[in-house]
Amino acid sequence: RLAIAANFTAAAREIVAAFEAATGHRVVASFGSTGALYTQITQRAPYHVFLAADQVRPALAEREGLAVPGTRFTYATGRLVLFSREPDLVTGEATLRAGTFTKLAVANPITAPYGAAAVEVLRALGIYQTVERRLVLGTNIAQTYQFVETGNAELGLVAASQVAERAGGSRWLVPQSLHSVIAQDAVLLTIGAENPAAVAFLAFLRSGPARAVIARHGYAVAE
Amino acid sequence: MSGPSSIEVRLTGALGTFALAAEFEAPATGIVALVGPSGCGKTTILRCVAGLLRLHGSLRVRGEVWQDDARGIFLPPHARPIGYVFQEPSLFPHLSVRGNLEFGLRRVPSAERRLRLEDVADLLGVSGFLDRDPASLSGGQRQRVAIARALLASPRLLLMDEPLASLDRASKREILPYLEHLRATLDIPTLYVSHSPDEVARLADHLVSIGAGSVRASGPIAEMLTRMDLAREQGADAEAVVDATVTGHDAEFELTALAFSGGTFLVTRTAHPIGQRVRLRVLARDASLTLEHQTGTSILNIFPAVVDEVVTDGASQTVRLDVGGTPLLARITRKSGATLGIEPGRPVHVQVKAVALVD
Amino acid sequence: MSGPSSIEVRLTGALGTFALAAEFEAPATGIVALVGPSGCGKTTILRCVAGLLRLHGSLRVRGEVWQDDARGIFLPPHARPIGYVFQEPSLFPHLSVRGNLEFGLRRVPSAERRLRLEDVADLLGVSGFLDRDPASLSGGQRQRVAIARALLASPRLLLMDEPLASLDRASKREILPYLEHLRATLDIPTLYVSHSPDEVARLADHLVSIGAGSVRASGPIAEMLTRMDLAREQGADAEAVVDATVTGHDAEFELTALAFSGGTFLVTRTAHPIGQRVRLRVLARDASLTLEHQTGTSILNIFPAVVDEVVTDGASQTVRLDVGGTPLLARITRKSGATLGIEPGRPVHVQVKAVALVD
Amino acid sequence: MDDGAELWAAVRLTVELAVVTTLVLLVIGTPIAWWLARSRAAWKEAVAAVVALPLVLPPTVLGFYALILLGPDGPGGWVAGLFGGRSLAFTFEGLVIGSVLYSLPFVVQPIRNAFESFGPRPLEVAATLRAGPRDAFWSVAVPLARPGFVTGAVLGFAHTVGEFGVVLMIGGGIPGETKVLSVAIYDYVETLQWTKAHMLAGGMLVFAFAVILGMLVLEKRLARRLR
Amino acid sequence: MDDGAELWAAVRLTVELAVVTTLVLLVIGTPIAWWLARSRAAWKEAVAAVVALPLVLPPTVLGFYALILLGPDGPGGWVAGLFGGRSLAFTFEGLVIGSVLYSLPFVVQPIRNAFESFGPRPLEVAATLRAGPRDAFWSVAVPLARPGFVTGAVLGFAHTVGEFGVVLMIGGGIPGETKVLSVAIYDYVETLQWTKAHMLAGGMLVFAFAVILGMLVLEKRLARRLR
Ligand SMILES: Nc1ncnc2c1ncn2[C@@H]1O[C@H](COP(=O)(O)OP(=O)(O)OP(=O)(O)O)[C@@H](O)[C@H]1O
Ligand SMILES: Nc1ncnc2c1ncn2[C@@H]1O[C@H](COP(=O)(O)OP(=O)(O)OP(=O)(O)O)[C@@H](O)[C@H]1O
Ligand SMILES: [Mg+2]
Ligand SMILES: [Mg+2]
Repeated sequence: RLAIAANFTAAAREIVAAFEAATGHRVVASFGSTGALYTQITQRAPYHVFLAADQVRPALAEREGLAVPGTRFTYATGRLVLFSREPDLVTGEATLRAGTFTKLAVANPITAPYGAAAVEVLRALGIYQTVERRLVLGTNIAQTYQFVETGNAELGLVAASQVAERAGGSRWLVPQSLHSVIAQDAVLLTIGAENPAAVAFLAFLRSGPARAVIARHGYAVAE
Repeated sequence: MSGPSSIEVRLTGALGTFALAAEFEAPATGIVALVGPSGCGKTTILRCVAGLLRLHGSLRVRGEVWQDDARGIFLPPHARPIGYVFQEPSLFPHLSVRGNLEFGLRRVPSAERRLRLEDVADLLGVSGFLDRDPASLSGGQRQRVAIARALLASPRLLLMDEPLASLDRASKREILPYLEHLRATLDIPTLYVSHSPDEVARLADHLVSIGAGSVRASGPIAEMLTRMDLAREQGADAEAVVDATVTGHDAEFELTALAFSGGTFLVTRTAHPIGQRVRLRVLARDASLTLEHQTGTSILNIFPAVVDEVVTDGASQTVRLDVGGTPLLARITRKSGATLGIEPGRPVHVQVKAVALVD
Repeated sequence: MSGPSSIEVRLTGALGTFALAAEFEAPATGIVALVGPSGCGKTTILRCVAGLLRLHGSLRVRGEVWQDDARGIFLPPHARPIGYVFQEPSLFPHLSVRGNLEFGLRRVPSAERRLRLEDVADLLGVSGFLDRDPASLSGGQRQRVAIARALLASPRLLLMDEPLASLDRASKREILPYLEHLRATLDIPTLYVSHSPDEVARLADHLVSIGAGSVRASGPIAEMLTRMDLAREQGADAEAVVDATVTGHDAEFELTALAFSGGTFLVTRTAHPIGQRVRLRVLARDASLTLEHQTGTSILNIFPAVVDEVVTDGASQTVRLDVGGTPLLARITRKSGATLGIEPGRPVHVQVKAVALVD
Repeated sequence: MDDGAELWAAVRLTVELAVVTTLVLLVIGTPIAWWLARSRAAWKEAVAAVVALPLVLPPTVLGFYALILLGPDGPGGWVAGLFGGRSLAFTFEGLVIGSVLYSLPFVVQPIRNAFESFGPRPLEVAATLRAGPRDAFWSVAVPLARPGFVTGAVLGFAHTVGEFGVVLMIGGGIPGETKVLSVAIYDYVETLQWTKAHMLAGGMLVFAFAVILGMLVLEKRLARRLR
Repeated sequence: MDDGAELWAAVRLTVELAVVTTLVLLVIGTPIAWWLARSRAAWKEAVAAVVALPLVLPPTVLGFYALILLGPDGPGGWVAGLFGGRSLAFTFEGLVIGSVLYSLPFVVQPIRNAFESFGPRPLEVAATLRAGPRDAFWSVAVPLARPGFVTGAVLGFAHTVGEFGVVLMIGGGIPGETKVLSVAIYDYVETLQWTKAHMLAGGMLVFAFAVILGMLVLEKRLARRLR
């Protein structure tokens, strides 16, 4: 049984399908916000593997004895994209600097790693102060994207994975140098320690085919 | 009778399986009593007149058209200047007694108000609990509040559905004269549903008799009461009304003399001035017949009369008398009829044991 | 009178500003009438007897203790074998007429059921709309359903709060005999609130007169009716009841002879067998006095009597007569009294114009 | 597990959860509503307010507390222990408990109002016709309060179908066990599969519309039939 | 912006949103409830079911549709355009619209039931006392339906305070503008600051308890006073 961060859903489904086909194990995946999943895990939710959207909670799980020490690793690294559904709006860094938009959507920096990264980008560009009042915060990166996709915000700093398969619009892939790494960690949970399928899945996640899928979905894959 | 001082009702329609086809015309100057058995459609007619129910037909009150389906006219209830005392008191539970009384009063332009809250409340004996919650009132108290509320709406037509049914005699004795007084002074025509012959005889000027959804008979009260076909149904309760004039007062015995076409009634003293016209009510069972004028009897009112018509009904007979031009009814046993030889044309004396003054 | 065949009521308490202190004892064998002005506490007493309201005191019905605060006894209403006809019909709106009638019936063990739905429905004239919705009934129809419903609960004590107030005379004429019949055959004692003297005189065996929260007088009907203090208040409505025995029938004139201690009444023929005891009701205003026995009059019932007591009240006098041991009341004018020289001890003839058979 | 099967499981689970929750809501809510309507205790309004309180918390927060309550350290875990489990969370029973807690005010308040609306008279009449309190409750109070029950059921049902914060938190969205439709739609929306989300949402709306309309119409029919 | 000030802003916003939403709910819900109670149209139950439908959608999904509705492609954007904006999303007005949509059934159904409970008689009486339809509505129907209004207000208020899916979605969590308390608690829970979350939740509960109890008690008081 897997507990998977919602932003990884699409990629996860493909990987799960591939894993089931390859090994014959049956996998049940639950998706949710990392915070909610973690809370459930603290309440002994019957999850065996935890694919988080950050590094904090897997580490915390390890520390609290909820996860098997040493099984934690980064399975994907997120990339930020400045995206607008309008074809010519985003030209690059300059779009942000020009500041001719009314609303810029970012994820909540307090709860979402993508949000924290987005704020870092704005600070790095030195425009945080000027755009702060024009930010709208999505609870998570999915909502942030919805703000942009529905046109309520002209543009937003969203996950590259979200627009990977979307044609049209205009985008600028934010250089990784502008923000700290958005690493997503996976960990084997104590409950799943004895479950061979769980162990096998984590191994599969590191394998080539899985990494290919992850990359195709717009994530950077850690070395 | 048609025209500006009449009430014309012409209604047809059905409620479920009950079919109503009522048509009558009555003067819009006094009290029109609607009588008839339970479930015959009295309330239904009042509701139509109030505009709460819409059947087919037309309604005209004092020349104003309230409904005329042929012309597509239907005045909504709130635009009809009525006062309606429902069969059940139906007070507003969210308002105090005072709030209930003021509800209609407030909605009448002050120029058109004809009664003061305090007066009406006093007369109906509800001033003692103006600030109470209607739910805490007794049945009779609620009914009196409902009557007061309808009156305070200064209606130009009163609709009263058995307004006094739940009241004790003492209350009735206070309220009836007040209603009579209102009729006389304010000229509020009233459609009055009642099961009580006393009330009807006392109050009504016009009687509409209803049976199973249609009008059986309609006419002025004196005429209706002595119509033998109707009187027979009434049996012992048949009665007649006599219009008379006050001719004198006897201070010693506290009696009042009232002259009518057939003689002079002596009744318990009243406050009427000499010369005033009044109405008397004589129940058939209060009238007895003798061949001779008898003396040494406690009965004061004895008049020569001629038998007009006799209807036999089992052991009883209802006799219509011509008392100097005024019709009276007497109810006697068939045995007495045979013994005295009562038949049309026979001169007799009628002894009236009791007589009630109306108004 | 105390004991297994009596109803003992002893209640004190207050509803808001209204204080009740009622105490009376009545036989639990016939109909006990509660009379009194509007708002005097009649309904309150019935509610206490039903257990719907708890005031302080005790209640004992036929030897069973329903409430006794001294001993901490209070029987909940559903455990009291009563039938209650409320002042307002209060039918269940979610049930059909039949559903309403069956509600109480079903809850009585079949061994204890004393009436059949069909019979009661027929007698109360409600069989025509058993499947209708109560909301579609007329006021009188609803009331009749409520009476039928209470009867079908096979009560051992009936509580009726003005059950016939909203009914026309024709309905009353059908229902009253039925209630009398039930009283006679089923022996259901009844507390009966009524504003109608007719009903009271006709039905009641015992009268409890209530005034502003306390019992003014309580006693058997004959005694209560001729008590001069009470009769005086009644004025023209005072009356007496006479117990008599059927002695014969006259086929030709369809009359029935009823002997009592002072003579023989001739009344409209009844179906009673010879020898049966019946009750007659004589209104004071239906009795007139003569010095001589008069002939040639349509009045059949004339008896020698002796004046017992005279009370003057304005222009009128109420005269109590001793008619061979039976008290009767006559209401005459003061003028007649003076003319005839009416005073205690004076022998007279009493002419009874109308007499009503009770039962 | 393939998508279609998972969806079907979600549909089944949603219907089951909504139906069971609605029934439990009525069973629990009715006595509370009755007590609130009839009691003369001065503090009963405080109880009424408390019943409404779960509404005030954001669903995930409520879900969080529910989770603690149902989890191994709370009373739920103790109860689960009796049946050999370790927690009521992540079970269908847990979902029902959470949903009931959250939708209770929607059921209690309308039924209470309905109980209060007909006043004391019908129950008095019932008592004089030999109906004891329990009998009168079933034969008079409940039928007369029917509109309140329908409203309670409609709101409770709809809210349970739509709710997902609490359900997600308590249930964990385990396909076939605790993953209901609302969670499924949520997943679709979150993963930007909007066409699927639209279709699912449309299906849910149609289904819920049918059920709710059915309840409302049935009520009016019953009202006529029973008379 | 520091934490304390932000929290205060959230508190103020929550109260404002709940109060405004409740008022708007009553203003919009009352005519709908009145129509549902009085109309004889056969299809009115369908309207009643439609009013209940937003409940069936998970809040975030509803929020998503609301975003489309309020956004530049929907009518909301058109309205916003009139005032020089591009969208009603991320504004207080938008929050109110979303909350109203979502809580409408909680207000409409109880008020409708209340309007139906007193039957036609009081309005008939009012008409015979010269009260036109509008007058009778205010002077008779509304006071008699008071319990329904209170229930609607309590449920609408509590639900708006607690709701956060829709608000989160439409509001964009802008501190001081659209970030309400429920969103703040959510943030604390997500970032594992449970003590703060507990405190905030506790505070919300106490506040809501006071408001709801106040409404309920006031209603009973009023019931007595007005008589
Ligand atoms: N809460 C209250 N506050 C003050 N007075 C009250 C309250 N409740 C009842 N009363 C009074 O108690 C008295 C008794 O009422 P009850 O219903 O018993 O009268 P009743 O004899 O049945 O009158 P009716 O013939 O009019 O039905 C009434 O005067 C009524 O106003
Ligand atoms: N929906 C319905 N289906 C069938 N009959 C109906 C319906 N509604 C009313 N009625 C009948 O219409 C008739 C007239 O009722 P209405 O209330 O006018 O009588 P009423 O003369 O006022 O009688 P009461 O003196 O008993 O008050 C009654 O017989 C009643 O049963
Ligand atoms: Mg009627
Ligand atoms: Mg009474």
